Amino acid sequence: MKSLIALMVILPILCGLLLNLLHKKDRTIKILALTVAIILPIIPLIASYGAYYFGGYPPIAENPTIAEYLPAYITRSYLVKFHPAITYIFNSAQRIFIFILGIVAFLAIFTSLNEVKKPSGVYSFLMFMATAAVTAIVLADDIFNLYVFFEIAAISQAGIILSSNIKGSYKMALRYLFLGGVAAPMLLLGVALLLGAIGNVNISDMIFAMRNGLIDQGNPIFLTAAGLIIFGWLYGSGLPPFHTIKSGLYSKALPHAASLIQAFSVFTLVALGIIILRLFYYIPVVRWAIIIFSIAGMALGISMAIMQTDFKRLIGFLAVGELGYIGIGLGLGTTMSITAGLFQAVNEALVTACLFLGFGTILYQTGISEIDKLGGLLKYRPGVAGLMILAGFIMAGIPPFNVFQSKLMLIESAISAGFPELAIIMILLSIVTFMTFMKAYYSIYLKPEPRGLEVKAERIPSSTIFSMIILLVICTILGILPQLATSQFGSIIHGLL
Amino acid sequence: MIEYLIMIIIILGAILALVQRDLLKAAILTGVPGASMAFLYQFLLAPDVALTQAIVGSAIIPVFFALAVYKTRRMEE
Amino acid sequence: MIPVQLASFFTAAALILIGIIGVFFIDNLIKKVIALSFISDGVNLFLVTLGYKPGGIVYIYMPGMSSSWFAQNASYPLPFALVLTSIVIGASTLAVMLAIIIILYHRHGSLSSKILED
Amino acid sequence: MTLYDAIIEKVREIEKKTRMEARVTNISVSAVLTAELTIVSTILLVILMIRKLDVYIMVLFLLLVGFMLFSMTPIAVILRREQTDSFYKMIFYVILTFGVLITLLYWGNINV
Repeated sequence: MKSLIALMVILPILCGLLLNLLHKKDRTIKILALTVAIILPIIPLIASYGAYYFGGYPPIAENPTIAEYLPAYITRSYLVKFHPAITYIFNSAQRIFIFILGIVAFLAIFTSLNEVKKPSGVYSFLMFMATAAVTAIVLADDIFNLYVFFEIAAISQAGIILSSNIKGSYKMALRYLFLGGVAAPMLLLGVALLLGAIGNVNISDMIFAMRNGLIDQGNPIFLTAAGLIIFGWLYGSGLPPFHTIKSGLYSKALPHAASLIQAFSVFTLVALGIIILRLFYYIPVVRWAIIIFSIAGMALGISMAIMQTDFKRLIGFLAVGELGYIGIGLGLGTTMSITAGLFQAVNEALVTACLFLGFGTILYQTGISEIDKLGGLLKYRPGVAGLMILAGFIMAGIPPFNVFQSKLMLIESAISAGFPELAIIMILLSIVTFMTFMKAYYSIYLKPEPRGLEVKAERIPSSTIFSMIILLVICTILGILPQLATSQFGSIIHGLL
Repeated sequence: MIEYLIMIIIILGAILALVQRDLLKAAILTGVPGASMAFLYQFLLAPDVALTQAIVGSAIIPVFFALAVYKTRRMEE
Repeated sequence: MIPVQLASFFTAAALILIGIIGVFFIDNLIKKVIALSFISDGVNLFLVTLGYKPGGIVYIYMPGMSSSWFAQNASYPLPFALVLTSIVIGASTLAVMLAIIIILYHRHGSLSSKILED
Repeated sequence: MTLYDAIIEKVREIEKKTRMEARVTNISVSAVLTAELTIVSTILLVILMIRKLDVYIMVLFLLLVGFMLFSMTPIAVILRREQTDSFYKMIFYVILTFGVLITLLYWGNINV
């Protein structure tokens, strides 16, 4: 069942291409898109763990027929362990990430099919494409392949923004591409420096060479490469100085697309962050840099969020700010903190998706996004308002939900790692997150209705409500049984420390 | 010897392309570093990259820019 | 005279610097994109220079070469394979950016980066 | 007039100046105040982490930055003015961060 690993990337790309071939057969397209979207989270559940070699070239050590013909000075050297093919590694941690990404992608595509009039356009194609790219980023064990899909994800995200038809979306996409034009070559430069120092692009081989004394670990090239790759990581995940562009990106996307794009940011952050940690764990400055940027992201994102008057922008900044928790978990570098950070990533992707969908319903009802002009919406759909406040509670970390569990783990691990200040910062910022959410919630739902506010659509598409309920149910399950997720991260951390 | 000359042409071409006020000239001048870089790749023992770069860098990218200039305006305001 | 490889590294660094300075200081959007293309060109040149072997041969195995001699003298082809992909990605990103710029020009009637300010 | 009143007064003044079009409500003032306190306390707490290097440097930094923060209030409004959708500001901070990151990591020691 190893070929299922490649299928996780290939299937969404194929489906995206096929959707546009079937133009004008809307019913068929909807059925096809939904089927593939349902299959996306199912594949990682049934695929077996292991490594997939593209082109079928395993390392020589695993391939005795080739090894026979090679001279002894090769078969006795380290070369036999190196990976000649592009390698994808699929393990328990990757399984849960791709499962969650698949769930969010399925719900986003399901919601969009009901709201977007023409299902065959570029829109769903780009959503499938970006999903495939981020899946490949999570799976790839090859740093150049990662760069390629990093670029594809950036272009597809810009494309999703372009096709949203919101005022100002073209400008925002252009800004995003410009900044990407600076940041992505720097990531490639970091890859090039690593390639020059080690002579290989496979991450496992690089680590093997660095740990076993084949390469001098103290070479300052590694520090510069780490800096460049961290710069690319900041762009992909939207930590400062890229937090303004990322929050702008969320605010210019349609609600379901925003919920998908934030999942892309979360999983890019996790996948690249783990690769940075695997390669440069022995350099303490790198972990310090990760922590400093994460704190900056949290403080700037959340304090900017509370000052916003546009709720789309508010939730965008909040989503960026919450990413900092994951970064702190990764940067602390203990087993417990990394587990907590990865668990927080899973929770974050789920609950922020739910919040984006929920705030989308307000836009659907009124078409207004300034919170000053809104108010008193509670009486129209009290059920949705209840779901929204539940999502807000989950995001702020109220027990017994999943974010409470992961934030508690993060705080505990910060204290046991000897950084009580970090624990205080995290508690403080959770409180401000809650306050930000309550401010928006009060102004939208509870404040007396301002004069002249007209509610265009009383009905909310049931697909949105269905998606929100599914996300909240998964959040609750993970909150009651956190070991469902936390027990999965052992494999990735074991190879790390 | 000719390698050094090509490197100087690349840098000068890049600077020249960026200081032009006429956008069409700037678009055409991007082809100079692109084509010189194809030659440089040949000297750096990468003939296959040189082929790709010769097509993309000296033909396709300048044409992209020229088309963009044609669809917008020729002089910088 | 400095060796070719070093001079080539300096050229790559100069291209990247020119690109970054251009993106930052140039007002015109199309010229900003030109500057971005120089950044990615510089990185590509850096990668190709990594694979270069002074006094070496092209990495094509001809009959009659002994394999150990070939292994010691051929340039390193892995960076070249990466550059091929990178060139194509750079060109496609460029095309998307130029398309957006054309649309923005038709909406705002200007190519100045002031339209990206609000 | 207490320090609290002084800060509130200043926040209101600057809020009025920066948001001419929108009303200055209690919610917006309290939001700016919260952001202000969040940022100041986060910066001070981050400085506490320097104690891992040297305690005396930390105290020096704490005094210096603490004084600077109090003289610069309200810092949240300045931050909001800097973090807009302006492309010029975005690319300025991106290149600034890039320069700082590379400088620190290039001249940094591998075994700090």
